[in-house]
Amino acid sequence: MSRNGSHGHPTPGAYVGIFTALMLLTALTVWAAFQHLGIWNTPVALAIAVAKALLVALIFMHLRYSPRLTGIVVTASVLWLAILIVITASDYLTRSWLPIYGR
Amino acid sequence: MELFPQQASSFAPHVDALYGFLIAVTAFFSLLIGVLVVVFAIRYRRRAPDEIAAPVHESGVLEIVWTAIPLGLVSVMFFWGASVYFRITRPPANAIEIYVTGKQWMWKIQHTDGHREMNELHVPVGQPVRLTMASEDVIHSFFVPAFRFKRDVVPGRFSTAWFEATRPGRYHLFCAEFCGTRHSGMIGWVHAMKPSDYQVWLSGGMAGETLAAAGAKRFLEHACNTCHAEQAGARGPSLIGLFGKVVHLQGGKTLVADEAYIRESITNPQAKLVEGYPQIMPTFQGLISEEGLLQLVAYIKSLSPAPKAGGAPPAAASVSTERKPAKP
Amino acid sequence: MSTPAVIAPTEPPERRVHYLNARYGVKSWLLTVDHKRIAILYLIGVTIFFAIGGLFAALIRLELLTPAGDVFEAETYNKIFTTHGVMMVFFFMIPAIPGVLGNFLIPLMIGAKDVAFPRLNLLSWYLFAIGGLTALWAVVHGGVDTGWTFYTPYSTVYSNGWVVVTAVGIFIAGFSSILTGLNFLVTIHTMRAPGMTWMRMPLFCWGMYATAIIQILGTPVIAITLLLVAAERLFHLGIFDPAQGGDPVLFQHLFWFYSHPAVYIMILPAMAVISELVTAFSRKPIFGYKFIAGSSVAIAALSFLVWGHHMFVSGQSVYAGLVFSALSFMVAIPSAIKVFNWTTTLYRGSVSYQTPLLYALGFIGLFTFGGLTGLMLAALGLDIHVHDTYFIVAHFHYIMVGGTIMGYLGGLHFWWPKISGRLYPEYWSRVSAWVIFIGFNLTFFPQFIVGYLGMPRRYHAYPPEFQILNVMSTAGASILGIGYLIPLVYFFWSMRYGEHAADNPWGATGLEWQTPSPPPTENFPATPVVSGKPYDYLTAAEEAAVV
Amino acid sequence: MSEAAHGGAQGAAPELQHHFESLSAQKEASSLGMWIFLVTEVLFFGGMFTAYVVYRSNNRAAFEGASNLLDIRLGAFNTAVLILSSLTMALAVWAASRGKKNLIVLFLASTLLLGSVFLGVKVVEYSQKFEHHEVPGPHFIVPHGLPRQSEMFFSLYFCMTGLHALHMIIGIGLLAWLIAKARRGAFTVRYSTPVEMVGLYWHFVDIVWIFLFPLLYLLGRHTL
Repeated sequence: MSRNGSHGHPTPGAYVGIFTALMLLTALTVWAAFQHLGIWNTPVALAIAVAKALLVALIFMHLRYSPRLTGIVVTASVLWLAILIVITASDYLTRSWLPIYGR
Repeated sequence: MELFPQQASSFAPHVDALYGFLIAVTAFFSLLIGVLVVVFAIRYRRRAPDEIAAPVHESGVLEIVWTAIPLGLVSVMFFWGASVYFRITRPPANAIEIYVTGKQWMWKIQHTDGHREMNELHVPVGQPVRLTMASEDVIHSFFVPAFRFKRDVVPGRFSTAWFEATRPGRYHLFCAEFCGTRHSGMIGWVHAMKPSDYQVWLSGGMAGETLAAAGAKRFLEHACNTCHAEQAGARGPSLIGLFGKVVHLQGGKTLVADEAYIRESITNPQAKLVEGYPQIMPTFQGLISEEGLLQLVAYIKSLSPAPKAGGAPPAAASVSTERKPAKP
Repeated sequence: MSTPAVIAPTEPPERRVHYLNARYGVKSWLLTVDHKRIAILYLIGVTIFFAIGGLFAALIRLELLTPAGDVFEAETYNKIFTTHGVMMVFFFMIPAIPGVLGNFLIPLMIGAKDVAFPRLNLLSWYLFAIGGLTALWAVVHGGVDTGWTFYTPYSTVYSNGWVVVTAVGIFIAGFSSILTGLNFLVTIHTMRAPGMTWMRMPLFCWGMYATAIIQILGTPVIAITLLLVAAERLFHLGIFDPAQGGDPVLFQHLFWFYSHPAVYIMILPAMAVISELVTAFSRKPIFGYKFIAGSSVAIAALSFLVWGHHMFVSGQSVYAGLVFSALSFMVAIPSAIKVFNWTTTLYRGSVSYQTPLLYALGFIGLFTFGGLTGLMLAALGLDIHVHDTYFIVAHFHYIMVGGTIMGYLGGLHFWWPKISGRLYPEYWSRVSAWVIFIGFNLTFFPQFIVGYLGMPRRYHAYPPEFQILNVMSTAGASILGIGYLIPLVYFFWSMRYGEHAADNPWGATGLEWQTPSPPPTENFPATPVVSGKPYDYLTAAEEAAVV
Repeated sequence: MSEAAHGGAQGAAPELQHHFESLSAQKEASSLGMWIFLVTEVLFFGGMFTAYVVYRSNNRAAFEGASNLLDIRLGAFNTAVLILSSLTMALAVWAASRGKKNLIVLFLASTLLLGSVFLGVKVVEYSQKFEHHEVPGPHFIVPHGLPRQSEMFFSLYFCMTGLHALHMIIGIGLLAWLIAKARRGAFTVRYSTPVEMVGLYWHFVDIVWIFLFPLLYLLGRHTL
């Protein structure tokens, strides 16, 4: 990582730009929360949160300028979190499929 | 000394056949590896202190072969195991209903005709038996080794499972999930009886009021009837003929009313609201015992238009209280 | 693998400065940041916890000698098996091989001066010790009776034991495990000597790498789960309490998300040791290096997808059960690959039956058998019957005792000359290996039978027809206990009276054998440079001949 | 996490520890170690997120109703505060990489201040919950018109935000330590690893909040 030195790292101006974007997204998500979007309220809120998290990770945390290994490490964490949540939730979602036993 | 438990249920031969296959596979590979290890160790023992072995060339083919063979074998095991599992998980439509409550540290059993037992369960052979089980405290597990039957009884929900005894006799009933100090005392007997003996047993003893009747009493006790009345304009949906029927929920979803739904509607009424009815029912969580819940369920089941379950003796009740499993 | 001549001529250890005699005094040990000394600290720690866990195992077997629960009260018995499980799983099995052999060997094997974060490494040991003492405190003050699995709502609402204190102890030890894994991952990634490419790395390091992945990804989940259990007990939160709308099965999901992979935290390091032993005592490159290395990582990844096979009768969805069953069978494949490759490594080798190899061969046999019985548990229909019976107990003891402890002892014997600079008595070590093998099988094989007959686990009293098998098991346990005492005695004995070990007493390859026994604090006089394949005995012999 | 400087004997860099070949290798190790630590943190919070997903899907009405009892203005304000603190933290790292001592102290101190504001608001929110008997446990009173399962929402709310707040407190401690070091001029163009590592930690805590805010405060608002 240090081999890159601080080459290509964002300037303070870029940081302020990202900050502005994060604030706008926060405002957007609050606004969207009050709209009747049907089943889309939750996906929209989560999508905005993911976008904000990506901005923080990629720019503030310099993930974009880091070695590939760091990216793999981060991907692994997200993947394993997904395994935990998705497989556990799949048990609950499929319990009622078979009407008798799995309740 | 016995190596295998008795086979006393319709599952037992299937489970044991699978076990036999797996024992054969285990024995074969354990012996194969054991013999190879010993033979290689002796045949290629070091003969001089500074001896160096000639390298053996690696073989991709060999690696593929010993990846593929286990893969094939475990596929067979998976499908075999799953098919036995499906047999165990699907109760047939003509099962007798028996209600079980586990609590530290005893099994309480209620038959639909009102017979109650403690740590003993009498069932006829040759007749599927469906258990609806609830726990008053911690997780228990209803385990009858001779039937190869086991099911956790998790508090806060009904656990249902079934078996069919095939051989008359007296068999161990264990609690298999650690449930506290006297876990090993939470044991009893299952008596599998010839149908004729079973009828004798049923007619003897003092069966009190039927389970459905007990449920009807509780229904009044908790004043359920003030809202769930039968006339039009009642504040709550009618329960007549509810069981096994399709229910339309708010938000457009539907489900089939089963034991789990009835239980949830009593303990957590807001979870699934019936279309067209306001959110006014209070929760009865903690106000009704698990046995009481089972009685209420039995009562509501007895209100369904199909031949009644409640009052009839189990042998007759078995005919059709069971709805057909609704496919998702 | 060969290195340029970097080795100082061997002198008797008393006259040479090495890591053991570089500094003296309690402080020099308790504040050390030398990975080798920290390994010794772990050795002391895990031995103590193993002894405690073993003592409680003896009490279990004593109670089960007779069907009536006549030795201890039921509650006492429940505390005994809980303590046995907690001590053995969290304070012996999980830290043993990574803590002792991993710490000692990883920097030596990859040609580094130390692990990446030496002070963090010391912190790991302290967290392990504090966690262990916390759990012990709970035992001394009345114990905990939930079983090591802490199933809710028993643990959160009904148990009267010291659940919170024990959970906090395990929580602390969990951080020890996380930091150890983190340290090893970073060490292996960033500290390898010049020329030590991934494909030249000893298989022990591959196994530890895979283990570290599990420690990193799994342990935090058990940490938060136990924290929630503690919070629920203290503040009546109801997250897992059905009376407040919680679901006890969710606890099982979270618990097994870690605790199933934790089984591989225990067995992968042992497999890693066996890979080293088999090749060293056959004097032959390991067969299928890439496949063994790859299977370690595959096991680590797959281990996270199979936890639901602990929950086939819990009321989990039938479909989830099917998926978990299928994935559980998949873990058998990389395990089988390892066993076949080890066996083939012996083929046309130059096999020497020294004690470490005896342990390795014992491991291969017992692990094969234990692993195959694991297939029975993955088979849905069969697991319904054997779940929560002694069949399970027998199966996981074949893996953990027959696998992990055999691997640990084999590795300890193999590297003991390097660790202590002394040789242990060969005769007694062989005797103990045989005693352990025989005692082990006599203890646990009958438990398969009694389990299939239907004896549930965690039973204080049991029906009389199971007594014969239980007596056999108790008899075996006595033999096993003696088998474990013998090495304890002669390892102590050898530290003072054992023969001085040569730098490479086994004629093995690997960087750790190219530095003096015991190694200097800096490990190598100069950073070694690695060229060539691992386990290249032919080249090593040719070079030795040239010298 | 960062292995801060301790007596490297081999001449040049006092920050270089004896077992590393070079400062860059040392920094690479620190950075990788910190990221791996954050992975464990993701899964640490992940256990609670799993519980949230499961219980929310089972008790949707209760969760939405209870969520609406939280003060969205305070939540949104805190989100803004935390994002601003992330900005100042990023600027502190930038200043450290340039060796601008006064700027480092300034930015670290603003980060610390903003973190304290966040915690102060959290104290206000918690005390409101206490007053309204919305803290789960024996004193919990089911809010009017809500299902009983709303208690589960508050259980998760307190566990998740409590653990997040604990991370903030640790972060503030780390910031105080960095400020003390920075004032002594410990960070130079060549060596500013501790600032970077604490920065990674601080941003991670920010990311956790970025998810907690919609999950806890927003997901029921459209039903109002």
